[in-house]
Amino acid sequence: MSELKHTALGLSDEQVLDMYRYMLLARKIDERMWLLNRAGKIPFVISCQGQEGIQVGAAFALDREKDWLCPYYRDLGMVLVFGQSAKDQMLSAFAKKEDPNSGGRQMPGHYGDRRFRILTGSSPVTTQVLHAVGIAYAGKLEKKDHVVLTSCGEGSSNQGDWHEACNFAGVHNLPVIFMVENNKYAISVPLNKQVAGGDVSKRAQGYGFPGVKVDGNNPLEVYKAVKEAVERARRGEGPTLIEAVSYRLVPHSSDDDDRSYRAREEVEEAKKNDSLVIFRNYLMEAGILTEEKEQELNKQIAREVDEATDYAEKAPYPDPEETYKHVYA
Amino acid sequence: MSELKHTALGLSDEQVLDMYRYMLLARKIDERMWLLNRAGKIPFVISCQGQEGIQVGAAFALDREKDWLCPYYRDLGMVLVFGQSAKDQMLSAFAKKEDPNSGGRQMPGHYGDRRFRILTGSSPVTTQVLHAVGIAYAGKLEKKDHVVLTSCGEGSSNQGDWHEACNFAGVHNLPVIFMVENNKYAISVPLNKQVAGGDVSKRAQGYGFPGVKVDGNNPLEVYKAVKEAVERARRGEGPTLIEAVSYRLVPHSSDDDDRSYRAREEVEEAKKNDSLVIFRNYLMEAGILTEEKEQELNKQIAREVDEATDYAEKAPYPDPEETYKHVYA
Amino acid sequence: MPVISYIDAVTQALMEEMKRDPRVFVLGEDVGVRGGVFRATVGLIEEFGEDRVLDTPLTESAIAGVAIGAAAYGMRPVAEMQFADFIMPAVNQIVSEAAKIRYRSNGTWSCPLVIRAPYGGGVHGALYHSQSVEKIFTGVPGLKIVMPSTPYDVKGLLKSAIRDEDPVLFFEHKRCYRLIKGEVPVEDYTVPIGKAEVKREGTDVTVISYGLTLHFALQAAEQLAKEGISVHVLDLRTLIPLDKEAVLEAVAKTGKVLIVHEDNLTGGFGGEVAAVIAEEAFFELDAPIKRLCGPDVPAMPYSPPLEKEFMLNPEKIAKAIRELAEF
Amino acid sequence: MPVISYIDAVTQALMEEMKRDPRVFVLGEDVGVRGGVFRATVGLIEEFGEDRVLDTPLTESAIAGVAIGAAAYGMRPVAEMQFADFIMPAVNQIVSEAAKIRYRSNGTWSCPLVIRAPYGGGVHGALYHSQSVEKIFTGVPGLKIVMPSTPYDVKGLLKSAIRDEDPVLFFEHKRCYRLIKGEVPVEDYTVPIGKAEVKREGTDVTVISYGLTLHFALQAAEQLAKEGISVHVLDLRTLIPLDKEAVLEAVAKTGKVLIVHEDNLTGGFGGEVAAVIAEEAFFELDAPIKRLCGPDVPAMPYSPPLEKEFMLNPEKIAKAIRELAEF
Ligand SMILES: Cc1ncc(C[n+]2csc(CCOP(=O)(O)OP(=O)(O)O)c2C)c(N)n1
Ligand SMILES: Cc1ncc(C[n+]2csc(CCOP(=O)(O)OP(=O)(O)O)c2C)c(N)n1
Ligand SMILES: [Mg+2]
Ligand SMILES: [Mg+2]
Repeated sequence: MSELKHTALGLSDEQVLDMYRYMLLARKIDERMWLLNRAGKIPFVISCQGQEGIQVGAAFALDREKDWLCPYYRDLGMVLVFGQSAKDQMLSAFAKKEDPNSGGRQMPGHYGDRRFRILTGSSPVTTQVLHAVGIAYAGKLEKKDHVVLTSCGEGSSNQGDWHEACNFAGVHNLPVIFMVENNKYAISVPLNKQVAGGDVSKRAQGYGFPGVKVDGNNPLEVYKAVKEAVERARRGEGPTLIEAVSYRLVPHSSDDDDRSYRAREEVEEAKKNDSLVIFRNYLMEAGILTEEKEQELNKQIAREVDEATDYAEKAPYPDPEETYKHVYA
Repeated sequence: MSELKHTALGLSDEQVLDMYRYMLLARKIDERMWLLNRAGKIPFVISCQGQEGIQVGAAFALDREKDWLCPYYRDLGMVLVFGQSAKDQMLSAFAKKEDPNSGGRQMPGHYGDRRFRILTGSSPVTTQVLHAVGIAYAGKLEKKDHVVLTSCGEGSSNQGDWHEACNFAGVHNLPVIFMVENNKYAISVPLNKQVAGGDVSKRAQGYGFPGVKVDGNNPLEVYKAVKEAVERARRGEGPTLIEAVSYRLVPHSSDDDDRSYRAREEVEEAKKNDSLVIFRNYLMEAGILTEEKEQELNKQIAREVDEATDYAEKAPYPDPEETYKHVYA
Repeated sequence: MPVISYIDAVTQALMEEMKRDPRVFVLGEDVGVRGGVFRATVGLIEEFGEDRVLDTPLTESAIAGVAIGAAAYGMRPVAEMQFADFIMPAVNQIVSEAAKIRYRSNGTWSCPLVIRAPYGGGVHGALYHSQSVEKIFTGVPGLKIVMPSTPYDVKGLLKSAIRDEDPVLFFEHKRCYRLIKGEVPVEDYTVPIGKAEVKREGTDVTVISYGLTLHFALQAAEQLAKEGISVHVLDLRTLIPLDKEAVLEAVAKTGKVLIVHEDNLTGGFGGEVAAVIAEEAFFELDAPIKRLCGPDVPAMPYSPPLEKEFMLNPEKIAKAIRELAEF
Repeated sequence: MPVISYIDAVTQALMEEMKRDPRVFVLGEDVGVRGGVFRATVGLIEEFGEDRVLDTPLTESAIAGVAIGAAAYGMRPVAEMQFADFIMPAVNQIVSEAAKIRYRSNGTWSCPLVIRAPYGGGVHGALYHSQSVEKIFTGVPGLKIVMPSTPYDVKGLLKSAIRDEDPVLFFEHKRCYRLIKGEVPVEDYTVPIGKAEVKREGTDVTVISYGLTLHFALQAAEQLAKEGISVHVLDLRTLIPLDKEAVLEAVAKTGKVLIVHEDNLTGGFGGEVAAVIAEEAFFELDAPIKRLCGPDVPAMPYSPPLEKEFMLNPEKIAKAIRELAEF
């Protein structure tokens, strides 16, 4: 975990423990969803596994009372920090009426929550990156000082909308943080067939704002980069691009089988750098996490996930007539 | 005209004189079109004025027997070098049946000519940039060694398609030259409201290939940059981005009035750096062009333009029934 | 009432709505300093400053996408596509995002956005400055589509569009901009979205149209009146939601229907109108439902004889009406 | 004849055409090493190598645009859009470029390109993995649009599409991929683009459909036969160019028409079919022309009760046929 210490970043022991709790919660919800999927109880899962360090590190650097998120489908860690619960996730996974994102209309991972300023998202990748710029521009018009963080995968950052968004935000010096979660694959397509030059972060130079590349397996490094970006944005200095590098530890989704395109050894190797392992070790070494505290945490989270699953499984579906609602105001 | 000498670039006196002739021809055709438009004889003009140095410099660096062009609407200089004639231009301006680009179906400036490997173009900007990548990819599949040059304005380079094209060509290391003709305006919108960071050429770094910025008023500098790019491409080293900086000397098109958005002084100042003026001086100083030769050249070109205008004006329109042809094979 | 042009009605509506509601702002290519390439936004930047009259980079997907983000946040963006033909790069943002935000969020988010775009031909615009693009969007639930024909309707409907809680595509026929003039009240008024209007009463043949061809139909009707044929003319004004009631009523008036639009025939909106009639007013019909539309070619060519061949005009419409009347 | 699945018919057609013509190559997201997320391109990379079975970056506009460039050059690209829903970023390239290249160049350039895309719902795909998108393109002259329902037609039509000189959108219903099986010859054959096919002969009611709902219609017809109602079922197979002759013939068979598609009703292709009938077969009709389509909501929701509500099925179709039969 390098030299970087949380205290040097102004984070208390409590805060880093809280970060770890969110990372673990995200992981455990995600793991449960796979189990539910394999048991035939939910039709689909798309995973955050491997990217929790990025998501929680980033979200902690934002102001959860006023900043905005335009996340993508893997950002479970982020939306949890911003306020969504395990129950919310399970309601969405089971497609139940009470799902706060969409009332069961969208697949899991399609976040959207007015309560927490998480803009409603869709499946076509990268569209949200422009929405983030729009929310930032609205803030400028209304003289608000919110920052907007938007994220997508490294494959998705090749979409035209990403370029147009970076350019627009650059021209108008808007408080947007472009986060690219580089997990080395876009479904089966590896980085070298996806991103010319291999460095997403370098693309920022072409828009006249800073681009940084950070170790996404280290939540503190992500926190630091996002914190700096937030401060720049809040000072009116404009956008920042952050490429956070990690690895997608599981198949693309529950419909995918990744054995056809990547070696098991590669995946096993990546697991050693799993942000959860790394951060746990750091907290252990720093004496902030102990075996005892960990057991307690695991128990607490297991209960939370159990209860959420139970609740969601029993919760009612939307009525068929709901199909016709909310087309127009 | 800096230190750069044509002989150092391997260009003969004859060749540079020929370059000048093409530049002048382009200018004169263009000027004639404005006259025809103001006289109510043709409905529309879109101009190359100010960009002849870029276009002719670039085209001379390509192999006119095998390379491909996916140009944009201002590239009159380029298509002339590749083989189109003054008559072709006038047939297009008058929307006559014989227009080789479109049989009078498209506005002038919408080039497309099988004879010279100039791909048919449209009005929505930047679409051609992806076509260029496709032609380069086809060359790879067929083991041809053609290079494809595609161009667009600096405003147009902000379109999503441009990013996707650069990325695609970068990933596959394709022989494409992305030329951006930066004439400082996109209709009324100046560079600083258009291109974040102000430097299109820097964007190449984000795709892992070279990006260079050249003085577009100096055809030799453009020639040099394109020549190098062609050599790289032919060696299999992939794409190059070239930003050639000049100035749009006239309104955006015959429908525009640029007085509402830029000062006359700025335009007058820019005229001093007109590539035609600069290159003429260079050739004069080098003793390649003389007053006498110039007179001869002017006369020759005037005749060419006159004859072309005459011919085109008298040429027949397409028959109304042509409207229904060529929808499908 | 003062008489103003179709395009002035656009400008007035924008001006008044921006004064009324500070959340309204306009964005697009050349809309600021230049006042728009057609001058629809002229005078706005002087009045409201460059932040609310925003010259964007040349990127339609961004214009739509940024506007969508701002609308979801709570603003009232009015985006301009310089030509309707250039809305295509923004289709993903419009169809996948704007149209679906309310539905996909179970009504918790909305997208009160207006996209204005000049469309249509007859202006030597050639293939890419003449197209009618409504057919790309008429099948996309979640969008409203407005296509007015008179200055009165332009102003009243644009105001309604800006005040609407959902995304509205507002298509302005560019040939009408300076050609069509009409009376427009000085006081604030709106015209409701989703309501067609009978623009001429008649008893022999019903013409259903919108935009420039609506005027051609009225001219044809005028001519035919002299020949003893009485034409009923319905202006749809809004395509989506379609005013079915008005359509069915107009059909019942004469039992003979001609649907006219400049957009090409196959897959055009006229098909939808015909289908509604064939299902819901079948027994009112005394003749086959006719459509008179642009030809099924990719777009309008530049060369004058071809453009003329492509465009409808009062004569072509009169001929079609005569045929129906004689049926 | 061997019995194969709908998706295997896709794979076979690609394999055979790539063998036949070295200019044919496929490109798209995950089409190479992974063999496509639905496995439609499985085995191709092993056979033809990664240059001819190209895993592209995640950029639909580039997939279309690069394919267009290659097609204009003289290749025969077959591009895959991973889901039809994700064709939207490529609309500009398809509508402004592919569809217009021949026309705008006065026939000197062409664009022999196929774009394949899985569409349709009933697979828990939610809003963005269930859409029918044909309506976005059916009004765009210059494109051909093919939507087969059986493995035989899939293989024969995909071959025709690849051999066609113009751009073809080839939409494959993803629910049919493994559900629908059928006999397919081993020998090379093609099915012509632009020809509908009667899939069942009948005398009381005509159903016109395509894709998955065609199968539902056949099931409904089977059921109704037991009730004494004889249903004539026409499979359009190609939407553009529409086989009008076959449509009019099918109408004449019974005088009562039900048009069925999964795409939503308003602005859907059924409107065009109804309009053609209302104009050209008016006097053959014994009843109003009925359409039974997906509801006018932005897309199909995820939650099972809502998805079920959205989807058509044999029962809903049987009910509509019964009503028409009793008319
Ligand atoms: C416009 C669009 N095209 C295709 C898809 C299908 N798709 C979903 S996720 C994905 C890969 C995304 O890769 P990346 O951006 O690297 O994000 P990751 O999933 O690796 O986090 C693809 C191709 C889509 N959702 N949207
Ligand atoms: C997609 C699209 N949007 C808008 C337009 C209208 N338009 C034509 S040229 C132009 C400005 C182009 O500026 P730039 O790219 O700098 O090229 P320049 O004309 O300056 O050479 C605009 C907005 C268009 N042709 N295509
Ligand atoms: Mg990835
Ligand atoms: Mg420019």
